[in-house]
Amino acid sequence: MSRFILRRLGFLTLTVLLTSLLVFIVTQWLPGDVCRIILGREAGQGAIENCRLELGLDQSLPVQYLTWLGNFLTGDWGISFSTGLPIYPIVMDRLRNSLMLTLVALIISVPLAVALGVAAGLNENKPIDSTVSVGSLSVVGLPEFVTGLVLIQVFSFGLRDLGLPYLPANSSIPPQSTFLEALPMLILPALTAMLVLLAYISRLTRAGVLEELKQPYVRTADLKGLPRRNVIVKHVLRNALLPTITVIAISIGWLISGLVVIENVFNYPGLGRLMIFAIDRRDLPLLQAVIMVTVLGFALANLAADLLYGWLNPRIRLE
Amino acid sequence: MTSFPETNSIETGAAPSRWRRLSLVVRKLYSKPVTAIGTTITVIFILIAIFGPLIAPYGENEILASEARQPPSIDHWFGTDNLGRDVFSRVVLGAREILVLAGVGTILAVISGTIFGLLTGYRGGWFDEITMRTFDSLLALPALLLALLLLGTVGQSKYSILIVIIIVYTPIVARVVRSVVLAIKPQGFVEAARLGGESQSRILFREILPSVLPTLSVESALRFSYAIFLVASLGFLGVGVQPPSPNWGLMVKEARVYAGLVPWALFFPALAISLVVIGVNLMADGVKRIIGSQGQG
Amino acid sequence: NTPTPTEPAAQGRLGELRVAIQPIVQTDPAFISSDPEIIIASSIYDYLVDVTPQNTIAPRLAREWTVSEDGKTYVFSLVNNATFHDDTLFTAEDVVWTFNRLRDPEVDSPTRDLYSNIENIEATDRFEVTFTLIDPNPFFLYDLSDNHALILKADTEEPGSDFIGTGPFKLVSYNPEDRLVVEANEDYFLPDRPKLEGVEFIFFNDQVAQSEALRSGQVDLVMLLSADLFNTLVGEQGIIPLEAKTNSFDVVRLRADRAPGDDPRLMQALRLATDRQAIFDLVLQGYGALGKDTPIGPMYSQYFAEDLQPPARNVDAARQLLSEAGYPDGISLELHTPDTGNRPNLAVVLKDQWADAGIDVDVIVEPESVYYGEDGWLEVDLGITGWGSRPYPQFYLDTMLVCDAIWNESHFCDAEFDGLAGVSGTTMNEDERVEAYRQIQELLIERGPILVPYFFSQLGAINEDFIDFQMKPFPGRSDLSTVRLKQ
Amino acid sequence: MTNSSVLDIRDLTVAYHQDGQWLNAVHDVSLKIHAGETYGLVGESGSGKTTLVLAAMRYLGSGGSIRSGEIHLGDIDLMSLTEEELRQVWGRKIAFVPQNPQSSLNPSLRVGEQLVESINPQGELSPREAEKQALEWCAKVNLPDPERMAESYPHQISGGMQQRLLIAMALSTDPDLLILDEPTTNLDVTTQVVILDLLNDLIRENEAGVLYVTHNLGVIAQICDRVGVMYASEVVEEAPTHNLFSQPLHPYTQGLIDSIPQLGDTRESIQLRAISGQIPSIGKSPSGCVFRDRCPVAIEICSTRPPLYQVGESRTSRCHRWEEIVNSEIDIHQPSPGRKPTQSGDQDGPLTLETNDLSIHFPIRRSLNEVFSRQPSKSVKAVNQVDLGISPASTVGLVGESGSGKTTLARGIMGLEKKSDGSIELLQIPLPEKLFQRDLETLRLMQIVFQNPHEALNPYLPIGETLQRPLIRLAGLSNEEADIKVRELLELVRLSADYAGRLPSQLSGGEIQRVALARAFAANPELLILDEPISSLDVSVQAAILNLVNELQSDHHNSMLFISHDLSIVGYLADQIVVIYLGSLMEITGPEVLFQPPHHPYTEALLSAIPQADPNIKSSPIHLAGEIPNPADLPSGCPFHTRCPRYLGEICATTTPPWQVDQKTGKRIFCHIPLEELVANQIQIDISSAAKP
Ligand SMILES: Nc1ncnc2c1ncn2[C@@H]1O[C@H](COP(=O)(O)OP(=O)(O)OP(=O)(O)O)[C@@H](O)[C@H]1O
Ligand SMILES: Nc1ncnc2c1ncn2[C@@H]1O[C@H](COP(=O)(O)OP(=O)(O)OP(=O)(O)O)[C@@H](O)[C@H]1O
Ligand SMILES: [Mg+2]
Ligand SMILES: [Mg+2]
Repeated sequence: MSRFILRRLGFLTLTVLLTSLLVFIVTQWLPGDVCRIILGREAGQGAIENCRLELGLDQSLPVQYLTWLGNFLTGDWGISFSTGLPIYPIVMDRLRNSLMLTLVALIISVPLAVALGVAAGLNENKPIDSTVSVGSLSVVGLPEFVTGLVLIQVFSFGLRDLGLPYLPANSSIPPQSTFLEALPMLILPALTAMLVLLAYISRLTRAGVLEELKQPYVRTADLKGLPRRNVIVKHVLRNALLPTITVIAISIGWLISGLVVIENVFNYPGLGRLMIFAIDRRDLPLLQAVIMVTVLGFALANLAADLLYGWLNPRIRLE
Repeated sequence: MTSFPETNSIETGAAPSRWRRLSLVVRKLYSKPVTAIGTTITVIFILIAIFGPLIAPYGENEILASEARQPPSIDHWFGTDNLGRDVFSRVVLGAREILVLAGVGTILAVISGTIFGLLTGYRGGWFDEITMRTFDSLLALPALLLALLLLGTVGQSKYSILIVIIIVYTPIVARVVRSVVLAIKPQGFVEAARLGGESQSRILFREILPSVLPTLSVESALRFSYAIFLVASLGFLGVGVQPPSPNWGLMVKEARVYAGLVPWALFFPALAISLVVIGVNLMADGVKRIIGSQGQG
Repeated sequence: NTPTPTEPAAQGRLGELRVAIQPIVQTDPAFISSDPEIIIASSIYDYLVDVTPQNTIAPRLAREWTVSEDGKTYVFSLVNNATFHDDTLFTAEDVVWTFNRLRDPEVDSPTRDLYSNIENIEATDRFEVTFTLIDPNPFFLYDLSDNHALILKADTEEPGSDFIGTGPFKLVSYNPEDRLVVEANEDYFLPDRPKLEGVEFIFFNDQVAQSEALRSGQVDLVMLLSADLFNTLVGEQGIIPLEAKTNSFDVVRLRADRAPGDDPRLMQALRLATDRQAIFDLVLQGYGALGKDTPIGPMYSQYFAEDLQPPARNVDAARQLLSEAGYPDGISLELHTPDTGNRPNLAVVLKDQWADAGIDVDVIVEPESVYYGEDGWLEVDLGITGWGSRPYPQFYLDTMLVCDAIWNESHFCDAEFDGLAGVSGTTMNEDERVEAYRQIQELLIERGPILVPYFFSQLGAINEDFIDFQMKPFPGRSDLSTVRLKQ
Repeated sequence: MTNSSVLDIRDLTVAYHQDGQWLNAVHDVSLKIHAGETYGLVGESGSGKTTLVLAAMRYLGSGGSIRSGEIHLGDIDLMSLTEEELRQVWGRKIAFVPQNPQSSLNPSLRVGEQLVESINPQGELSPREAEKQALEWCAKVNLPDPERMAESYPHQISGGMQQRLLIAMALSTDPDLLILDEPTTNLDVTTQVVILDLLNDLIRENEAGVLYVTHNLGVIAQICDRVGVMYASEVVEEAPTHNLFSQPLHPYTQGLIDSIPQLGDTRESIQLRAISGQIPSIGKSPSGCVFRDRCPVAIEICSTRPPLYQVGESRTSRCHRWEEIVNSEIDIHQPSPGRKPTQSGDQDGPLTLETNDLSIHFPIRRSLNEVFSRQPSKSVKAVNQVDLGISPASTVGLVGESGSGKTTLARGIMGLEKKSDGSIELLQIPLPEKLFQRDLETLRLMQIVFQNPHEALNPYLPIGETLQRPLIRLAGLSNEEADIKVRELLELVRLSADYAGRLPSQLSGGEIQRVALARAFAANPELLILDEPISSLDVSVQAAILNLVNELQSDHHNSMLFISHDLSIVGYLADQIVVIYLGSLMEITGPEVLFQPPHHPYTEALLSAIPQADPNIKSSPIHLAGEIPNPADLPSGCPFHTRCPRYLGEICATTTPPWQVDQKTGKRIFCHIPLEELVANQIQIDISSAAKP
């Protein structure tokens, strides 16, 4: 087990390093110059040169990369080029926001998705199954910007126009807001993210249940004379939900950073939006930091998924 | 010799012809209403993509200055937008771009992913390790962000979107293919081919590839629907497409601004995106079922 | 009942104004350029002199001033009760330091050129500053009110992140790309101001999200709205739409120094193929004024030549000109435009209109940061550029159209034009200037390299709970210290 | 209704819904089992055995349905019960032991918990009491260390243990009826004897009726009182075990008995008679007698459906001609294959294949911890110092239990596995180690047929192309020549030319294996390795393949390495038998002296464990203690010493045994025990071959 974790951590480090290198190279090709962007189109060439000097952009690329990497690894995430502020607190703040959104999305979607998936799986080809299947297939295909717009129209302006209590259309939560303060503003973006997740997880759960129902051990359990409920809960679900757990853990990675569109539609200050900001501003150290956090989060979520899977699934443990 | 037991086969006759197989697939697609609906939607959109210019009453950027912001009517089925362009025509004409971009992108990504997957899965070793780690790092970035980053670097054009789709989806396809290859590689027929002195390319493309195809076709259908999604999302974020392109995502982005007054300009392109993605999804699901049942049979 | 300066105005302060704006990049006043950057900076810092919405000069940190006979010496007496946010007193030294920095070649701020005419800046008293010019400059006070000319404390080390000004508001927190919060400066030197407890600038990448936030009551003020978005807010309950007529315009320009633009007939053809009224209706939806292919708009009522008209749309004539210029089968061009404002819409409408005349353009929209950042806007043949409102028109001529202008994007070089612009820019005689501007307008309509289809209004909207907000033509210069909560 | 019957099935018809129609998988079957009786149900794969027993419990998977008939369990009319009531019957009155132990246990529940569940399905007992009973049951089925066992997950214990657990689960409910569906099919013979013994004891104790399903006639002969023979969804014959074997009254039963070689049969002594054709898939049975197509004595009347003829007190048969059979008026044996393979060719001369000290070890990766603590790297020692020689045109049979290294050895020879030590010579030329280093000519000289027919052929290539490739690549033929040769090859393996256009999925398992054989022969190799080519095939098909192999070899004079876990098959086919255990060879012997002592103690155990399809031979199998050791931790000295019933002492555990050669039989035995001592203590194995016609 420890070997497994070590090995995975090794790969994880490798992946993260590769990603940082990749991003570094790609950003070198990005047109637009960070100093020009910082100083505006009216600034003179001299100011631009000063700025480049100050940011260390005059050094050779490998030096720039290694300097950054060295600093990053020693915990010095540096100063954001475009804002001149220390990167670490900015990124951590956004990470916190992203995690809050993730949490809400998961809390709403996972139980519901699992319940729907199980219900559909246990009633294969019955109306409830078809409804869940078609419903989830339809939702999974809807771009977030469409669902987001619809949800805003319905739950924000729709309810408001009816004179009912309504949800905020906008989710720009103040910095350092506590979870409870942020909660009302988290609901709509979480709901948008959730729809996709819901569909995905419920389909997976359904497939898992169907797959396990076919397994001979279910027959063994049935023929022991166990009550049907026991068979389902203790035997079928235990195994059927294993892949679901993995997917949930992985989707945490996705939720943390993949919500660019949702964050834009709702103006939610998450990591995804920060990353776009950094790309737009050619703010390399900020971009790198955000990407490192994202990739690490993603990789750790994956690792956690695997560990959880291994923990819940005794068959894995031997390896 | 004659006394040797004669064998009679389970089924007689040669393998069914391509056309019969195709018609069989079509029939199976239409055997379940949901899949039938999905397939129909997809086919309709493909037809629209092909014959769009014949269907659309106006040009994609034909501005009728005096008829801006009109609600749906006989003349303008989906109304007109803020610049006086016929929304119906734009939606119809937009089908081609989005389907071609997503389709060609998917095909190219599937091809390159397949080649990578076959090679890494079959050869293993360092080549596999390095390629897969690189792909891992690509996959660790959310697809949309990767797309944005790449679009920034390769420039904002349709062709960049193709490149982005290829780069974003190649690792995913490669992984899927690789896992199938890994499962097939130890099977007797692959080893028999090796023992038969077959060349590597023949083993990869003639022996292994066919077994990958079913999984690949499901994956391709799925990728296609995600590619549509991606192209639309990029359009919505306003990257990779240039106005006045009737990219549905771009139309949604533009119409969102004045949706309060001209909701139809937002509604119809959004509906088109949703419909085509749902259609392709439902069909992909059907393809998966058909191939799944063949696998068992 | 004018309150004395010493009277604490605290009890009158009420409420927090939440302003939705685009994210900012630059916080050093010497380099700020966008409206959001400027409105934030001008809330924290103060100008020496300010411009009113009517384009007149108003005192700020300078209480009053005198100009010498020869127009070369300006003496400003400063307020004596202004303090910086760190409680140090504001003095003439701060002004000297600030303006020296703004013209320091080391710093190379955009204002360096603007202030190159200053010979000397001197603190002639603790609260008096004297500027000496090399040549007389009729617009010098306007120059001093330049966006960048916010007074910093002398010897500020980190102008980008110290946020120590004399302005009506003090920085509370800055979260890049998320929000910037300021609170009332209790010791502001202007009596009874600010009237708010604080302002929260919330950054939005997305315009629609801004207006939705306004509609759902999550922000109070939105500026820089597009006409489309503005229209959806008109009539919305509890929201007051704001329109400010300005001299902001989008310019479509063709490089005149190389083919195909070196043949002026091509530019003429483009003009003839353009239906300005249709553009005005579709793109601006009436919020603004028709343009006449010159940067001098109706806002400058004293200079604007109302009777001059560019030729009306004539597609046949355009075709004719094209074919004379050697393009009998039409011509294909790339039309570059940044992705902001009405520019993409303008490009799209132009594409349609010009197509009638056989001019086929490919619209290429680039993110503003890239378009301006890579200097593409100075390079491309055919491009659209947005120009903000300025209090006087000379600025446009000097920076955009004279032969050696730093942003001569059309690479236009016309001796006659340069002569006229030289006159209008230096003469102290107003009539002479009016005449020069008139000739300039005639010249540009006849053979200029630019097409100015419209001047656009600045549009915004505010929650009806807040009153006394006056949006300026350059919206970033709007003064938030006057805004108060309705009781 | 006789009240002594525990199960009484009458006129049961069960069907599956397929492609819109109901297809009978069980047709009109009646059977009755009395308390204390063991009833055997035998038949080929697909004949409907599992369907029948599941239906007997009213537990049918999706798509299955009981169309008509009655099922009585003692006094209970099963057909009238609701699902809730059925659950009261399951696990109390009926218990079921499934075929595949691995997948029949929940992989993520500890086995103890699963056992507790069946002891206490509705939670009547206190958890503590249930646990106590569970441990008792573990002990009853001879599971070592019950406490530890109960804590294990299914994958952590061997297949034999899993099966014992399932049996414990079934018996712990004290059922009236115990149903076992092929409980030993996937186990090794040595494990099988343990399980069968256990069953025998427990059944006797419990007085339950037993329904035992298998396709292994040997097992039936050893443990059943009465037998039903199932074919194509019908029970075609039913008889007391003894009668069935002495005189089958249905040609199908006779075919089954004739299809498999018995211990002691050799290819010189007997020819196998395969049943022609193959079992129809459901819904495709011919009208009338379902066996008509394959029957050697079918006549006109057979196109009408035969009733279930009552033959005397206790026998029934569904053959119209049963009376003629009883009176021996007709011969119901399948026709004998036309040609008796002649052992020809020159078996002398240089060896075709020779391995010296061949070892194949799979390294196990060490954990970082182990690397730091300097633990030596370990490996799975799959094959150890094997010296093997195959003479020209002769067949060497390699037998061993699952995991003994047979496949690894074969793959090592073919170059598919890297050897760790030793040498391999083909025609006295050392073989390059890696596959890609071998030239086409070398590749041509050796071919292999894999165990699993479904993996052996590319499912997406037409048979013709599969056969063409080695002809083009290895034999260097042109496309046209290859086409012609493909037809010849198909003919050679008795397939018609139109098979060239088919895909493997359109072939039955037996046909696929023929194609695989044809491919192996295509380039006419010197050495052919057959890795358990028949073990996954039905008995009736096995015989045909074995005959074909024999015939091809005698025509082509190839050398052959035939791998199997079944001594009777190897004994039948080979010129020399090699017994392997834990990667080491134990004994090398000729088939004719296989039964003569001395035996290696392991061979002795293997021989005794084979259930013989003759109820007259009461075998006394030797039980091997414990489990096969982990090949990563090979026992020192003699690898077999940990389980050896004739363990000598110290020396076995410390010293590698010598190869002893018995002068009389020519056997070579890898053992410390002096041969004389072995001869003295070992008794001749009772074989039935003499009794056969
Ligand atoms: N769920 C099902 N749906 C459709 N057909 C089925 C189903 N289960 C079994 N069959 C078919 O019914 C026939 C009898 O199957 P069954 O499993 O009872 O045979 P069996 O004698 O137990 O075979 P084996 O020895 O392989 O276990 C086969 O042809 C099989 O393909
Ligand atoms: N690639 C491998 N890596 C590690 N161990 C292996 C590998 N292949 C086989 N083994 C181990 O080597 C031993 C011998 O396996 P092998 O497959 O040769 O046995 P076998 O006699 O063919 O068994 P069976 O009758 O089940 O086919 C087993 O313990 C197996 O687990
Ligand atoms: Mg069965
Ligand atoms: Mg094997």
